[in-house]
Amino acid sequence: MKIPPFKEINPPNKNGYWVNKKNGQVYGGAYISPLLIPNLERVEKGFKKALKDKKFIKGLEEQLLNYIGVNTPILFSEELTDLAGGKNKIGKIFLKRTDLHHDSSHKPVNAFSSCYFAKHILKVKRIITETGASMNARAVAAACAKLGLECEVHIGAVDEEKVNLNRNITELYGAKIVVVHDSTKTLLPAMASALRSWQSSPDSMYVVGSVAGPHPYPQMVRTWASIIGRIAKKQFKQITGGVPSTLFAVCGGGSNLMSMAYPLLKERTKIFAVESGGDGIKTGRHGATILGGGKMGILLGMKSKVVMHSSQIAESITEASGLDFASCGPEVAYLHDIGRIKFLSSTDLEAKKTFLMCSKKLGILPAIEACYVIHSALKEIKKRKNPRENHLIHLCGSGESNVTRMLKFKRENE
Amino acid sequence: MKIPPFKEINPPNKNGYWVNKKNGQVYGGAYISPLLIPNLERVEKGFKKALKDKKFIKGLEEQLLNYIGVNTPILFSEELTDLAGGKNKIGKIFLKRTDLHHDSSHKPVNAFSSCYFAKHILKVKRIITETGASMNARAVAAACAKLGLECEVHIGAVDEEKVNLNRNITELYGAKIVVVHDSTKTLLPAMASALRSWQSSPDSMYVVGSVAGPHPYPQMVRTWASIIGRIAKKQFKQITGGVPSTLFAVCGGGSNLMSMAYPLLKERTKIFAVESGGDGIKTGRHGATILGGGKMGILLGMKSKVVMHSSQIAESITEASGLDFASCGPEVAYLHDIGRIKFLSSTDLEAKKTFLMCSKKLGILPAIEACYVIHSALKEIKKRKNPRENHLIHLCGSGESNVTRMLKFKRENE
Amino acid sequence: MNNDLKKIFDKAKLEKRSCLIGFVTGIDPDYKTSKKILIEMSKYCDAIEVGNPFNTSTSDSSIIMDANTRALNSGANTGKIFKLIKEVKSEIRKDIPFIIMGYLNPIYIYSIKKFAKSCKDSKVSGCIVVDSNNNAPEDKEIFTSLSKVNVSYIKLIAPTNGVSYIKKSLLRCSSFLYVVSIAGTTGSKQVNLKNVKKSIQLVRKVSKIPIGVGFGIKTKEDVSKVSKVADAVIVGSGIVDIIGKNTKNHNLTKKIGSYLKNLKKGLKK
Amino acid sequence: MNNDLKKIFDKAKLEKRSCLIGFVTGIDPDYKTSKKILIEMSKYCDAIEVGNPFNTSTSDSSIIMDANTRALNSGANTGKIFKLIKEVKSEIRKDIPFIIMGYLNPIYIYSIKKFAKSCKDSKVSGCIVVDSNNNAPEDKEIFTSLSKVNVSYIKLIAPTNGVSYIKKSLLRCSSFLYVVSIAGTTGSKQVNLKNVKKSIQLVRKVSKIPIGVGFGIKTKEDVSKVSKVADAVIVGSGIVDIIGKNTKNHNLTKKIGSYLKNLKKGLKK
Ligand SMILES: Cc1ncc(COP(=O)(O)O)c(C=O)c1O
Ligand SMILES: Cc1ncc(COP(=O)(O)O)c(C=O)c1O
Repeated sequence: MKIPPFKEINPPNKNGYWVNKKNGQVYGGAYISPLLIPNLERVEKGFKKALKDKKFIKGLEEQLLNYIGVNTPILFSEELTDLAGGKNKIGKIFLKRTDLHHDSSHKPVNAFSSCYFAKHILKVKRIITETGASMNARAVAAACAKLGLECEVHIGAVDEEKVNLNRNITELYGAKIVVVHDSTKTLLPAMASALRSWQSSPDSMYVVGSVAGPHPYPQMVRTWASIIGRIAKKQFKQITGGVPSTLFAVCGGGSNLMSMAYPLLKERTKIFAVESGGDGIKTGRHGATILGGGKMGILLGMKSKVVMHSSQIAESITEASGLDFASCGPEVAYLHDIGRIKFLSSTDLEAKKTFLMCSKKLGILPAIEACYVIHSALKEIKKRKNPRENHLIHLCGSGESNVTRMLKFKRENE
Repeated sequence: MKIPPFKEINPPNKNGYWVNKKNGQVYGGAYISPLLIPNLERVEKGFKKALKDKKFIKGLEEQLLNYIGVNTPILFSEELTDLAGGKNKIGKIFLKRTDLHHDSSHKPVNAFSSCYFAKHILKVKRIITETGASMNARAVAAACAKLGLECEVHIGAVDEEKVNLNRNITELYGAKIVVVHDSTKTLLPAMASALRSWQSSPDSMYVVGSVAGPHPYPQMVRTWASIIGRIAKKQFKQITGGVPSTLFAVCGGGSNLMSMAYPLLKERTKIFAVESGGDGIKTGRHGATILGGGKMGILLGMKSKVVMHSSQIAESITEASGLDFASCGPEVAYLHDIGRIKFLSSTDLEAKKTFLMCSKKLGILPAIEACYVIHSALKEIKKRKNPRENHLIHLCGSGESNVTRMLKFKRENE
Repeated sequence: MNNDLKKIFDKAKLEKRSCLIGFVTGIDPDYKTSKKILIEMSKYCDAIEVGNPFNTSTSDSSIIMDANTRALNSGANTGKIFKLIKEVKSEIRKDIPFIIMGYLNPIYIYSIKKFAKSCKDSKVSGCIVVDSNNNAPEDKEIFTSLSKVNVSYIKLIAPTNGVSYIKKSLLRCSSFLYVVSIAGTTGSKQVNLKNVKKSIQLVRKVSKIPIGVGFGIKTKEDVSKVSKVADAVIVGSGIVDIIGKNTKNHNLTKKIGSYLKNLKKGLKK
Repeated sequence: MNNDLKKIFDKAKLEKRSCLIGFVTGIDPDYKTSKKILIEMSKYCDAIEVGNPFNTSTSDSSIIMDANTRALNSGANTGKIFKLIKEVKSEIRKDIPFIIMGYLNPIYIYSIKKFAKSCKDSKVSGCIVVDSNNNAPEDKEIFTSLSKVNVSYIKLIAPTNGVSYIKKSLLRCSSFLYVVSIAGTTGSKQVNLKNVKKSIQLVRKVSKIPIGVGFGIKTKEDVSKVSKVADAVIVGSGIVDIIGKNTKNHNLTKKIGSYLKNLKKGLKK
């Protein structure tokens, strides 16, 4: 597999901002205390160096191919195509099978790349990351195990108590789990705790699990993750002769969305991001940033769309722990605001029903996160009614860690 | 990916026996009540037809590539190579990453192929299989969901009570779970129950999860499964320029072993099968058929090596539920007896330690089954001390369903 | 053909009825009780089938599997089954033939030759091996070895088997052919008379061998229906079910006796 | 430079001591108590830093995060913080400058221009924004807006920041420069004097601006050591910790008073 090389086609400016030329609105930047300035400067310098380092890129790609297994198939889904109305009505629906990655989601691609970068370019020996019971910690812990790096995962005491598959796997991979008892004992204090840890140990690197955080993280994470989309674009050309007519991806922070969308930004592909509508956006209990009334705000080192109560960051409410984030990456917000990415949403109930449908009809156990996108994609594709289109849905993870809750839901609904 | 076509290079005779020419010993056959004769004849006839049906093979391969994801990478494991003494001492160790398959083991390849065969060649609408808390039921249930077949899984009441990940996923895939309350309420009565169900419904097909059972199952299952090895052989040639010097695979029934070994039978590759030594073979509490004193016997429709107490089939004792089988496939027993496959064993404790080691050092969570082979392979490779060799280990599954037990083991041993 | 078995069919023919063959697993629930049961059965049955328990049987119903488990827990093995039959035979009428029914593995491990010799020593008249197969080398060996000691090899056929399979089976079958009445398993469902008739028609086209019918025959009515078309009616799960439900009951043998007594009423042609 | 702030440094210089600046989160644990605490603090401190709580702070220790949570649960927001300061100021000596410390988002959402106006209205003398960055457009806007109303913008620098960063920060910094004494977070570890000295040396090479040192200063001994090298000593977690442990205690303000009284003894040069 020859991997199409990375090309920067949507760079932020030198201060890490994407600028909406129509109104001057900026997205991104680095809003951090001076304590972190040197750490970020090191990462930024290293990142620029890494992109030019052919040996580094070759070594990284080799591991992504053979360790993470990034060359996953694109499956023509006859079942989804039929559900949307059939080939003759809506064209064909394809699934990018990121669920088949090592550690079962798109997350390991950025996690491994970041850790490989930390080891070979920054020459650090220790990785810090945080988690809210999601896939990122597991993926980072695996990468650290493989690369012989120490791994420190910060997790809120409340999240930690909900013993779950990914948390336990993180421990098996040898990560040191720092339980955070501050404030709400959930994701946000865990992040603060992780950043504090990074402030006091410049000999380590902080890994962000999505295209969020201070510059250069949003750019760097989507650059690492874009290998998924670069391969997918090539595969799609081989299968269909062209680029996808539409691309659908779920959006929490935006890493799985950008991994696929980035290489298609300059193509004629219509790009749809799907947010978690929780109990329904109108109820106010949701996980949708763009469609849920998110406004420009500044958090976790970046300027982006954020859902807030007055000036405080809102709690997001969603069945999918991977979408439990009241903001989205700055590049994503920018691409929405300039009209390049359209947003849709599905409710938790729709996602849960889609989970059962996929298990039963597709023989695939999608991550609950991916169920939001499948639901919205089917709805949108039905509306488009164009038999000449080829649709691509990012199946960004596998649902092993959702089994207990989903089985309960199934039994309650039968 | 062009898949190397299947060629029959070790056929059984027309009655389904492999014959040891040195002493006339036969392996295989079909030892079943006349009630099943027509069912088996249908399968046998269909199997011959399927192999010649180019459209069938093409359709099957497409699904195996894109749904099961059979084109998994081969990873050069620097970590294992170093553990065995380093490149300059022992050559290189590679891992075939079958753990990256859909549903996380080699099992889905046979499971899907068998169900695809049942649907398109036998034209049946219903699949019957049995399980002892292992991967096979999950894989069969997935295939049935995808192919729109009914699926009936027989499971002993004792096994069913141990609620576990794979059992729950099987239910999510929509399989009908038949709980068997007969006799010991474990795997064997579940098998009897499944076979009875097949006897009374000739409109269904029985799927066997390993290279065992009455003719033509052992031949058919290894034929379907061999696509793994055919691809691996081609990949290995691309990577190293030749065939593996050694091949290591774990052996319960023998399906993951044969999947890799079959295409190499006529090559100069040394083939090693690894059995579960349980508490130690000498203790009598083990899961080893060949090394554990198995003798020729007749069970579950086949003649093969079996561990017995007088004439009753012994209970096998092993940490790995996938190796919990007191026999092995007839072709495997034959290949051992003619000297083509050498056998090794690891104890449960060695396997469990290997699980922790792989998690911590390789960033890989192997199925506990695969830990037996990794342990024995390292030992054997160290002994061989040949820097010109390229070793291939079949990493036949991922360990998500082992996490709870292994984390307990880790915590107790720290 | 084994003489004892021939005689029961001859006798029944004269009496214008079919034979009653009773089946139980040997040494179920234990050696002593099993002996009593077999002695009781001998009062009503023309022949007795004794199951040699196997823990990995693939064609047995729950009822029989549980019986196998009870027997094995009481220490049953092939040698003891022979001992049991020998002892029972010494205490009952000489002319009641005993048939051993079981799976191949216990015989194969015991050794087929030794098995034939034990049959002779214990005066076993016939032998049924559920999972033997006409194409298996062991099948031929069993047939040859039993023939040498004048023990009948009795073959099973199913309603789903065609003529060629039946013909092949008949080549190694003596005394009678065992027609499985349902496409299910012992004890699992009701007797399917349509299937039975179809099978018997097929057999009759190629052979005059007596035909026994078993699987799913439990009531007097079942017996009566089957007696009209077959030479022997084989009742197993019905009896074993009584054992399973009365392992600790003093009246166990009596219950079996009265059950069989009632069944006998249905044997008339 | 804000005049009130200038005065305290001038006065301290004359008295051959450094200034004491006390920090608490505003409206912690509630509005009324917070007001009492601030009034009590005004008796001992040369200036008072009031934290504007933010629920997604990234640079705060557990102690401050808990204070933020308490304040938010008591209904704290930017407007109320201004109201609190205004009220407190009306009840204490006019010349004690107040500084608002916080994160950018609350200011950004409140609107930077309105924030500057509120500072003026409430007679706030200075402002610290932990996560503002010299390159951010908002940083420039804050500086400009505050300058217009004669409110000082106070910049943080860390021991790990180099000269070029310090120079850039000084361009937008007035009244004093805040040197973070440890490469950790507020309250988390002990003051690191070596780091502080290194930072001060760097600053002194390019500027004569007064230097305040904070983070990790808790005891009289800490105050004493830092006073030798800095123009102001900033104490936060030490006070907030007392609040956290005594939210229901009637003597809370007294405890804070005697804590500060003791610290004051360490201010001598
Ligand atoms: C499977 C899966 N999909 C999606 C997400 C959301 O992250 P992002 O929006 O960055 O892709 C997560 C986060 O954990 C995830 O695990
Ligand atoms: C991962 C894995 N490996 C190995 C086995 C053993 O089966 P076989 O010996 O047929 O490969 C199993 C059976 O469930 C399995 O799940």
